[in-house]
Formats: sequence, structure tokens, C-alpha cells
Amino acid sequence: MTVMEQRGAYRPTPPPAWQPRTDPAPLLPDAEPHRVLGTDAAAGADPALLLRLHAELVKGRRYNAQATALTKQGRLAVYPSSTGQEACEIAAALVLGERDWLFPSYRDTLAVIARGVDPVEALTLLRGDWHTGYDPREHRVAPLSTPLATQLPHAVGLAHAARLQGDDVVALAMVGDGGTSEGDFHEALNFAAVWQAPVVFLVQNNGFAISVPLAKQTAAPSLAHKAVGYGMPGRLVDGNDAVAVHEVLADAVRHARAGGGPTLVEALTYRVDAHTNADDATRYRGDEEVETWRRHDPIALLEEELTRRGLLTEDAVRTAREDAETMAADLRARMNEDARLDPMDLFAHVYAEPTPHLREQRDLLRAELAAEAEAVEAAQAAETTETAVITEGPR
Amino acid sequence: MTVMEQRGAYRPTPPPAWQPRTDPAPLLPDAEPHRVLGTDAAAGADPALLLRLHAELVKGRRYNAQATALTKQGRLAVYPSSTGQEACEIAAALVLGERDWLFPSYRDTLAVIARGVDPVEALTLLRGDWHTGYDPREHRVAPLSTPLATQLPHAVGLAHAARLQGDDVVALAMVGDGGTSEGDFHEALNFAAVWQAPVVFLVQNNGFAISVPLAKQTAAPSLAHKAVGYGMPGRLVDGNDAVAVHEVLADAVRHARAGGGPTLVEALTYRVDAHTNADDATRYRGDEEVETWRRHDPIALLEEELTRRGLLTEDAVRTAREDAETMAADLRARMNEDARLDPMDLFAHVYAEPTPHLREQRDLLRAELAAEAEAVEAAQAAETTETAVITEGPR
Amino acid sequence: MTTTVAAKPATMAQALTRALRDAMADDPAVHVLGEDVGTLGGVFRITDGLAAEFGEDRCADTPLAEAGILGAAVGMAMYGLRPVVEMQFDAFAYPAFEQLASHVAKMRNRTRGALPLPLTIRIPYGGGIGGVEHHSDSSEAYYMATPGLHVVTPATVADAYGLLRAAIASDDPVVFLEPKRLYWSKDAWNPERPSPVEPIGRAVVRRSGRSATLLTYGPSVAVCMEAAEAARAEGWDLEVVDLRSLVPFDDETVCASVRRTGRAVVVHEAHAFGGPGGEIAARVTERCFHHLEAPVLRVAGFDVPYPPPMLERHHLPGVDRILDAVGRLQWEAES
Amino acid sequence: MTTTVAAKPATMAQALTRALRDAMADDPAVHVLGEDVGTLGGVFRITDGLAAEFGEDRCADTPLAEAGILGAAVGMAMYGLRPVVEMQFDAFAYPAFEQLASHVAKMRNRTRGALPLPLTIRIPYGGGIGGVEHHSDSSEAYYMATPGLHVVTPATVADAYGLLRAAIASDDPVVFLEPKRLYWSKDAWNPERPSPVEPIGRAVVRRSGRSATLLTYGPSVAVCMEAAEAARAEGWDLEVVDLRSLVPFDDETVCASVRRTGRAVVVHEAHAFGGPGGEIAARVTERCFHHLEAPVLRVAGFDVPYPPPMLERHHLPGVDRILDAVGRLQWEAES
Ligand SMILES: Cc1ncc(C[n+]2csc(CCOP(=O)(O)OP(=O)(O)O)c2C)c(N)n1
Ligand SMILES: Cc1ncc(C[n+]2csc(CCOP(=O)(O)OP(=O)(O)O)c2C)c(N)n1
Ligand SMILES: [Mg+2]
Ligand SMILES: [Mg+2]
Repeated sequence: MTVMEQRGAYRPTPPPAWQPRTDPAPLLPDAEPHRVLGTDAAAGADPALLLRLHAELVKGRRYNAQATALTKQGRLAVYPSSTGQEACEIAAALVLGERDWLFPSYRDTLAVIARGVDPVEALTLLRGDWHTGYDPREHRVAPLSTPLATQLPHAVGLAHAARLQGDDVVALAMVGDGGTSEGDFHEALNFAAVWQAPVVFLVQNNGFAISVPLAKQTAAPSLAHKAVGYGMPGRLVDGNDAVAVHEVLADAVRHARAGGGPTLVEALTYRVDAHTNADDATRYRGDEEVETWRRHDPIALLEEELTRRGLLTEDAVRTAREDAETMAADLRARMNEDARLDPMDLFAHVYAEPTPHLREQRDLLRAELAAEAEAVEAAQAAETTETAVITEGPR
Repeated sequence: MTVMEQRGAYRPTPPPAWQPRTDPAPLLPDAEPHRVLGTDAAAGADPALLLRLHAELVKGRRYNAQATALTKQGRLAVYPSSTGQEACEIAAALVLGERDWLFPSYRDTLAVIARGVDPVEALTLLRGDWHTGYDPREHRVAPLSTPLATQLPHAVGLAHAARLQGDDVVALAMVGDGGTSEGDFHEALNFAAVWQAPVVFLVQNNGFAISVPLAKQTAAPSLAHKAVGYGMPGRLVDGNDAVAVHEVLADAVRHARAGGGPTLVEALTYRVDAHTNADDATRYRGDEEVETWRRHDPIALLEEELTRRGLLTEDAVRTAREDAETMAADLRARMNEDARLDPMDLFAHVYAEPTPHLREQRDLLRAELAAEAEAVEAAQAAETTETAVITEGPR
Repeated sequence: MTTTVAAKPATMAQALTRALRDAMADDPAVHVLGEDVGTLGGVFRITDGLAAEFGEDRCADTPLAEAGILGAAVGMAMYGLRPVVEMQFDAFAYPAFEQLASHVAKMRNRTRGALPLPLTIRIPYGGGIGGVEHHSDSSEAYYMATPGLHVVTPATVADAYGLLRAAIASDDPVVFLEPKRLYWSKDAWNPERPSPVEPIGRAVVRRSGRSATLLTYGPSVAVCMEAAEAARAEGWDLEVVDLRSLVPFDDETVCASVRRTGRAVVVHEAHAFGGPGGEIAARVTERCFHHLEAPVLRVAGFDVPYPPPMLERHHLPGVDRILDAVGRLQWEAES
Repeated sequence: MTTTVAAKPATMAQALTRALRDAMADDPAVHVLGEDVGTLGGVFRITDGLAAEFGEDRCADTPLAEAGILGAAVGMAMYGLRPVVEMQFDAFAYPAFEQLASHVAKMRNRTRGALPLPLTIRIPYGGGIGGVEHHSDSSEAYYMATPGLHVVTPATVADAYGLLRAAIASDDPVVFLEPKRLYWSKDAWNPERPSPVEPIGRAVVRRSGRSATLLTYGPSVAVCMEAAEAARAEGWDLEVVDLRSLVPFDDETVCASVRRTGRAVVVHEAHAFGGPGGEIAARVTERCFHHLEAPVLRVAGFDVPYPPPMLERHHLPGVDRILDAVGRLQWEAES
């Protein structure tokens, strides 16, 4: 039974398959993040792209400001601002083709509207009238995902399904630095690499997960270094350099579309505002850090280049600003209208057909609403003589 | 509101913290797995260690054979053999100090007994008389973990807790190549690196997760390449080279104990037997591959070196064989005794104190057992005249 | 056209395989994925032959990561496929719990119907096969408590086929629980003319009786049938209702039976406390209170982690325990 | 020695913070960990000041990974610590479900008591705060259906302190559900002489009454108290029982009340179908059948994914819905 007894049979040799299955070198990110603005490469950037990016960034920042203002007016339940991160948000949307899909995380409203979703519909979740306000299939934009990193496997499955059907579709999935710690991040990247699915993973490393700084989130050289562990390329880019982000993402999308498989892109950026309007960032970080990053502002970086090239004309500035103001005014106006609500919607979409017990509950609510309406009517009738009090809240 | 209006305030500069936080180079595994046996380095290996490893490997293989035989005799519910992987199993146990902890995966019974757990107690789970048969605290061996990779965060938490209390404890956690795909693997490694917890992760890459070959599990250059994504060193070792595995693990344990943090070790090995006795490996792999690996057998590799050095004396061979046979005979004998069972144990350890509703259920079972015993007695009494049938199974 | 072939004995496993095969043949959108489902045909061989017939893309071995499997299936469904996911064992579906609770169950509702998820999640469940820890859970209570899911489980060979076809055809996510100890149970069944697609949501009376109703499903149906036979010796004529679908729940069939008999016992392997029986007993009582001669009782697994193989017979609801419960239905009060 | 200080109003949040602080001060084995619990003091500020007082090692911000957090806590408990884990919101505990179901709940049993897990898992739960999707779930049914866990939830400021201290002192894992809409509720409470550690497993009668019993817990207790007040106008004198502990369940207190009143309604925010109320109604009926004048009814959240903020008032059990249910308790039958 021991090996010795059968020694003759053994001819030890190195086992097979010891070579790395993939060469790791090309998968590793460069030590320095990719930059275009402020470098010689900027001269080669397409003026039309620069101006397009600029207009969108300006509009995006305005949107962030307007949405934050709407929380103060009670028109939004909450808003996680992406101020300072507009370059990532906009580039992510612009690199995609018509049939591609975007998988946003909860902070990525900007990317969603840059992809063409109506700004009010994009705010449905945060306004609180429903969960997702747009039709994901119409725009090829998945619902804004609140549970972090959980949308990443969806992106992989969708891209894989499209590829199996011979469709030329790429999925771009967004996640934060904090989200990279979740198991779903790991599983999604692994599936994507094994399946060679056409997916681009964009990590916006904005330095924080609510209050938790990157150093408590990871000890990695960079988040892009995670890519090699899945066998996909990792790319590091200055997330505040809109041209560089656009370039890296466009490359990754092209690579994916060509059958080259997934890419992990880490964009280095900064969450300039607090986590949301409800958060108090002074509890966990100093002004100085914020100021440093304000001096590396994505819009300012872009404007430097535009100015240098003489592209930032009065006209361009005015148009960008006016467009942004028009969007903001429209948003304000439409968000100030009360959302149209139908409580019976609670039961309409749980299943294709409500189950019998849902039908019972629906009837109960319908009866309650009828009784409520009757009470209101009665009260209004009574109001001619006395003041009626209609209770609000779950009474 | 647009940036342009405040342009004066902006002085774009590269943002801080762009340098890799950690130098990735030292974290990357070598292209070739570490080997000692069959190389010049083997000459430096301690003879006592070689002989110790040899004796344990021989015993380990015998244990695998005996346990598999016990499944055929119905004495074990199932047995996942580690034949061909004995070098990893044994080295994992031998590198640990008295106060260190081992976190085995379900296939790692060998490591568990090499750490000192009674071979019969180590089989409790697979025999089916209880879940864990040994006291984890006595041996500092966590329960054999069936849900894959879920024990890895436990190892991290335990090592971290020990370190916080100033205790000199290292945790070594074992997982398979398949298990590396689970989210818990990812979360555990990340926590370990962020906390700089004294943990060694040993991945036994045996080529398969049941029927799924490595190529369907990962596209990575190697599993050890995952380490850099967490900021810990990744090491690749010939898992059938007991001396090399021992060396790499011992280094990692020393590193962890010295406060250097976790290491990920990938040991390249092969599951020579089917997944378990219940599996049919011919459905998914050819004999040729198995044969190739049989020629790279861990015991044979070691014996080559022992022979070369003249250490494989008749005495050593006989002792190793006799020890293995003694162990096997003892195991056989003790496993052939019926396990002692007390059905009331079902309720004894769910909580420190059974809840009232558990007490009710306990009383119910107690009454049933009493009735059953009575029926048996009555039947036995009746047997003097006729044959009684006692039903088995949940009746 | 097809010649009529007589029904032959087939196992539930064979019927399930056949259902998958027919569904894949009928609709190219049906894809199977999971651990070991491809080359091996699954650890229970339910997907045997599918990769060979339809290719590995349609019946795909995945990496070992349940959340990843279910999450990828969600994305596939978003693109119009009808994924059928296999979870290897009940307890190994838990890593996918977040995907199930937060996405699978909610996507249609979240998007006002724009993103339905026609997704089937096959889970071998229950005990009685001598499985070690984590291989014998009955986790249906978790799925029942998650609105947006259908929860279905067959007890016969014919239903295994019919209900699995229905699950795959459903535009909603279905948790399809396969009683693993019935995989090798046999029934006369005609694979040439498989049973029609069962509508999801209908219970069936497996045995008529007048004394009391046993409400049960999945692996416990056979045990209840046996109990009903044994009960005749005690003078009880028991009705056995096989629920087949836990969500939607067939109050109509169930209540019709209980109103007729006036007494009921719910029987299942899952834990008693917080288990399916609580819901069933409560809703039956709400609806049939004045017809009840005794409270609806429950015979269920004990409220302990699933026991090791050598002790499971004490845990599982067996004939005696069911008869004891029937005996506690306050028969004296009647006479 | 300590001068007696009069009770002052305090919020439930303050009482919870105080409980954590006192537990940490009393026992160096108590460690707090979770997302944002350190520097920030948690998104609800329950851990405010703990990192400053006890150091970041004892109140630690973790990476964003719930399974990792709970799994690490299991390991810490194996080494003798008493970890207190914070899950940021109910639905964000789902990623940790496998660790909870397969390890936290089973480790003691698995090892015949050798590895108890004195672990507290704090989960802010329930709705009523205008939270967007995934921020308002009531997931207690999942935990109740998992043997090996204790499940506890306070409804008052004093209980928040007492029960959290008891949870941390328990040698078993406790899922400690914090009704988030009560965080800012105030009660007279004396932080200088905090309420004694409550034993886990005792319900309490919050209001005595003779007509019917409302069985409730957590955020619904206040709603039931309000309903009981309102019921007086209808001539009903309602008793309100605050369960406080779902596991273990206090059958004694509950059944004593129901036997006295002869009627009961279970009220909770969690879904009705497969929710806690099914278990509660079923066990009360099993034990009190002949004392019941009417079936035990349930007023619960609808069986839909938790609604968006603007619709949640229609979903949550309110006073009117409770009174309607009380009205359905077949009072005619009595007279
Ligand atoms: C699974 C899960 N856990 C916890 C949360 C609560 N949460 C919301 S945002 C956030 C931080 C996210 O950080 P990061 O991923 O870096 O994205 P960022 O907010 O910086 O955009 C947390 C913990 C969540 N939404 N989902
Ligand atoms: C979470 C989980 N999913 C699935 C399984 C079922 N299962 C048992 S062993 C195994 C394959 C494990 O492969 P690997 O991790 O490579 O370890 P090996 O068997 O090769 O030792 C699977 C899928 C499990 N035990 N746990
Ligand atoms: Mg972030
Ligand atoms: Mg393996």
C-alpha cells in the first residue's frame, strides 16, 4: 500500500500545466494613472470631443447642485452627489454605443441621464414615488443599484447572453471603491474573465465609502491590480481627466466588442461633497484634503486645455452655461410638481398576475382608499360649517 | 455655478495619493512554482524533516485508502480522498505551532489528524454520528468546513482577535481552487490584508472542483496572482513537493507571526481519486492526465531524495509502513464499532439553554423513544412464540 | 400521429431531465447553468446529456460561486433568456440569498414590469438521504417569506415534469424545490406523451378522506399517504392534500378539504418554528375557523439544525408522529 | 454611593449607545465592528463616541463586505471575544446570510457546545422613515426560521438598553433588531441608573384590556397602543402585548393574555405571507383553541416588496387597519 512497494511504477517528472496560463505582465496596470490633459498627448485630442465633454460636465455639475437643492426643499428623499466625479460619469455614458448597456451604481444618476434617460425619471428612486422611473430596456440602462456591487454579475450575465446570441453588445458596469470589497464584485469579475464576456468594469475610486477611507478598504497597490487575479487587464486612469477616462474606457469597450474580454478600469477621483445631503463629512475628513482635490477639478482641467487651444470661446461658454441652466430650470419646475401616485401600483407588478392572496390585499387597500375618499368628501361637505381634520400618515 | 465663473480659484495640480500605496512587485508570485526536491536545494533539507514528512505522508495515504474502504463497508457516509495531495495536507499541519489554529476545508481530514486530532473523531462528520467530533479549542482546529470558503473569514477574525490581545497566534486556512471563486474568499483575503492579520491562506489547486476543471474556474495567470489585488504576497509552490510546501508555508507563518501580515500560497497539486467515493471521475477526465500526475507523486518525489541521500533505510521504510498499518488497523477496528448515539443530543446544544419550544419538542421525542423501547421490549417478550418485526426508518 | 405508448415506470430524476430537455428543445432562450451541470450532468445527474445535446453554452458549468451564478442569470434574463439555475444543494443556495431577495424577487416590481425575470432556480432540498451537514436543509420558509417569488415543489414523477415545465414557462422567477429523496422514486409515467404543463398554484387531493386532512407537499406527501393507510387501522379516514405550490397558495382547494373534514394537520420536514406550517395553519384557521373541531396541528422537523445522518430518522416527520398528531385532534369533543 | 438622578427624556438611540458603552466598559471582550461604526459613529450614530473612548481596535470600521464582517466576527468569537456587529440597514444584512444561517446559527450545535458564539448582530429594521428601496425591510421571518439564533427587538427606550445589554451578555448569537423609526422616540429614562439587564425571552403586557389582545413588537407597539386608545371609542378595551423576543417565544405571557380576552390580532410591519404572524397565530391557536371566540387575525405589511417612500403609509399597519381587524373578530357571535 505504501508507495515504496510500487516504486518501480514511479518516474517523478514535473507535472503539466505549470506555466502561467496567461502572461500576467500585460494585465498589470501602469504605475502612474493614465493622463492626457496637461500632457503633450492633449494636443491630439479631438476638439469636438473636448467641447462635448465640457458641455456635459458643466451640465452634470449643475445637475448635482440642483438635485442637492431639491433635497433641501423636500422634493427628493436623498441625493448622493457626484460633484468632482463628473468626468467619470459622463465618459462612462459617452463611450457606449446605441445597443450597449450601462449598469450604474446608486451614485451614478449623471451617467444615467448622460445616456439619455429623462432627468426626472432618473430621480424617481430618490424622489420616492417609485423604485426605477425609466424603462431599462428602452435606454439600455439597468436600474440604479442600491445594494453595492450586486449589479456587476447582472452586467456579466447580460453581456454574456448577448454574445451567445451573436449580438454586438458591451456592458459597462460602475462601482465604487467600497463596492470592490463585496463578494459580488469578485464573483462578477471572475465570471466575466472565464466567459470572456464583453464587460467593462469602471471603479470610481473617490477615496471614501461613506466615512471609510480607502486605506481601511484595501491594502492593494491599486484597485486596478485586482484585475490580474482574474486574468483581465487592469487600467489606472486619472478620473478627473475627462479625456483620459474617455480614452481608457473607449479602448476597453472596443477591446470587449472585439472579443477581447473584460477590463477593469480604476479611475482615481474624489467625492467632493458629503456622501449624501444627509451626511456630515466634517466628522471624518479635513477641509485641506478636499481643497487639494478641488484644485484638481475635472472641469477646470478640461477648461485649461480648451483655453490653451482657444476653444473655450465666449460662445461655447455661454451655450454650455445656458444649456445647464435650462436643464436645471426644467428639472426644478418638473420636480416641484407633485408626483402622480397610485397606491394600487403596490400590487400591480409583484408578479405577472397577482396571486390570490395579493388580490385579497389589493381589495382591502381599495376599500380603505374608497373609505378614505368618502371621509374626505364628507369632511369637505362638513367644511362649509366647521373645520375638518384629515389625518395623514399610517392611520 | 459653472466652474468657469470661478476659474480664478482653480489651479489644477495632480491630486495626492497616486503612487501605489504598496509596491506590487514583491507581491507577485514567481513564474515557476517553488521546488526543492529534485533540485540542488534539496541537499540542504534537514534529514529529520524529510523522514518526518515521509512517515506522515505514508500514513496519510494509508488513511485515505482506509477511509475510502470504510465507505464501501457502509461505515462512512462519504469520503473525499486527498490522495495525491498528502504533501499539502501534512505540511499545513506541521508548520503550525502549539497555539496556532488550523482552518480546514471539507477535504482536509489528513491535515486535521496530522495536527493531533484523533482519526476517528476527525471522521465524525463523514461517519454521520455528529457534525464535528473533536473539540476545536483543544486542538486549535476549526470544524471541517463544508460550505466552501466560508471558514476563511473565521480564520481572519480569529487571527485578528489573537493579535489584538497580543497573542502570538497564526491561523492557517485551507481552501480549494474552486473555493477561490466564492465571495467569502475575496472578503476574507481583503479583511486579512487591511487588518494585517496573521493568516496564511493555502489554496490547494488540485485541478478540479468536482468535475469542473481549473480553466472553467479562472482565467488568471495563477491563483497566487490574486494576492496582489489585496496587497499581500502571493506564492506559488509545487504542491507535491512536501519540502517545498513546508518551506513556503513555514516562511509565510513566520512572516505572519512577525507582524508581516497575510500570505496567499497556491500549491499546485492534483486530485488523483474521484471527488468522493460517490463520484465517477471518468465522466469528465481521462486516465492519461491522472497518469501524468501519478508520475509526479508526492511520496515518490520524497523517496527519490531520501534514496539519493541513503536515508530511506529498510528500518525507516518498515517503521513508516508499520505505523501506517497500525493506524489503519486501529481506525478499522474502531470504525467498525457502532457509534454511540443519543437522540436527545438533537436538543442539547442548539442554545446554551433550550428554549421553551425546544423543551416541548425534546419531551415529545423522549416520549416517542420510551414508547419505541417499550414496543421493542414487548416484541422481544413475544418473540418466544412468534417473530416480531421492528420497523426502522422514520416511522 | 405519434403512436400511443404505454406508461412505463420512470424516476422523478428522469422526468426532471426530460422536462429540461423538452424546454430547451422548444425554446432556444432556455439556458441551464450551475456547478457541475455540464460535463458531469450535475451531482444528481438531472442535467445529464443536456450539454451533449445542446452544447456547453446552453448547459454551462460555472465557476463555484452561487451569488455569481444567480446574478449572472439575472443579467441573462434581462437580455431575454430564460435561465434555469441549479443550486447544488439547499444550503448552498444561501450565498445567493442577497441576489434572490434583493434582485430576483424585486426586479419586475422595481421596474413596473419592464424587466420581468423568467428565471427558474432548481434547488434539491430536504433530507432522508443520509447527507452530511448542509446537505439536507428545507429552506422553503425563506423563499415563502420573500414576495416576488413563486415556490413550487413536486411530489410525483408526473408533477416533476409538469411543474418544471410550468416553472420554466413562467414569466416570473420560480424557486423549484426538488425533494432529493424522491429523485429515485418511480411512478408509471409516459415519457412519449409527457403530462401537460401543470398550472402553478393548484393543490391536489391525493387521497380523499372524511376524518381529517393532512396538508403537505414534496417529500412528505408519500409519508402522509403511508400514514393515511396506517390510519385506517385506527378508524380514521384521512384526506391528503399535496400543496404542490407554496406560492401562490391554493386556499380554495385547501379550505374546501378542511371545511369538509373539520380537522387538519400540516406535515413538512422544514422546521416547525417560523416554518411553512405556521403560515398554512394560520391562513386555514382564518378561513375555516367555524368548521374546525380542533386547532390545526403541525408535524414538522424539530427546531434544531438538521441532524447528522445517524439521527435524522428521529427528526423527520414519520408515520407514527403524524398519527399521534391526528390522535390529538380532540376526537372526544366530537362524540 | 451614586446620587439618585431623576429620569430624564432620552431617545432610543441614546439608550442603545449607552448600552454599547457600558458593555464595552464592563467587559474588554466586547468589540464593535461594521461599516462606518468607527470615526463616523454609524449612519444612525448609535456607535458615536465608542471609537474615541475605546480605540479603533474595539470599535472598528471594516471594509464594505457584510459576509466578511460577520464571518470575521465568528472567528473573533471563537477566540473568546464578544463581537457586536452592525449591519447598516436590514437589506444589507442579506449578503451575510450564509454566514448567519450556516455558521452563526450552527456553530454551537455543530461542536456540541465547544464553540459557542456570543455574538450580537444589530440590524436597524423596518420602515416609516421615508427610506428608498432596501432601507426599510422587516426581515425577522428569515431569522425566526433559523434555529440557533435568538431574535430580539425593543419597543421602548428602557428595553433598548436592557435588551441590548442582555444580547451582548448572552452566550448565544442574538439578532438584535432595532426599529429605526423609533431611534428618535423619547421616553423618561434614567441613564445614571440604567434599567436592569432584561432577560431575553419575556414578553410584557404594555396595556391591559379585556376585549381582545394585540400581539405585537418593535415599531408596531406604539401603533397598537394608539389603536388601543382609539378603540375605546368603539367600546373595545384592548390588551397590548409587546413580545420583545421572537426567539425564544414567550408562550406563557401570550397565551395567558389570549385566554383571558378570547380574541387576538397579531400586528407587525413584516409581510403577512410566511411572516412572523403566521407562526404566532398558529401557536396561539394550538394552545388556546377553546378559549378563542374568533380566529387569530393578522395585520401586517402587504406581500409586496417594500414600497417607495411616497407609498409606504398605505403599506404600514396603521390604527384604522388594526381597528378594522378587531372589528372582524366576530363580536356578533358573542352576543
Ligand atoms: C450591500 C450594501 N451594503 C451597504 C450599503 C450602504 N452604503 C450605501 S453607500 C455606501 C458606501 C459606498 O462606497 P463606495 O462603494 O466607495 O461608493 P461611493 O459612495 O463612494 O460612490 C454604503 C456602505 C449598501 N448600499 N449596500
Ligand atoms: C458554498 C458551497 N457550494 C457548493 C458546494 C458543493 N461542493 C462540495 S465540494 C465542491 C467542489 C470543491 O472544489 P475545490 O474548492 O476545488 O475543492 P476540492 O474538492 O478540489 O478539494 C462543491 C461544488 C459546497 N460544499 N459549498
Ligand atoms: Mg467611494
Ligand atoms: Mg479543487
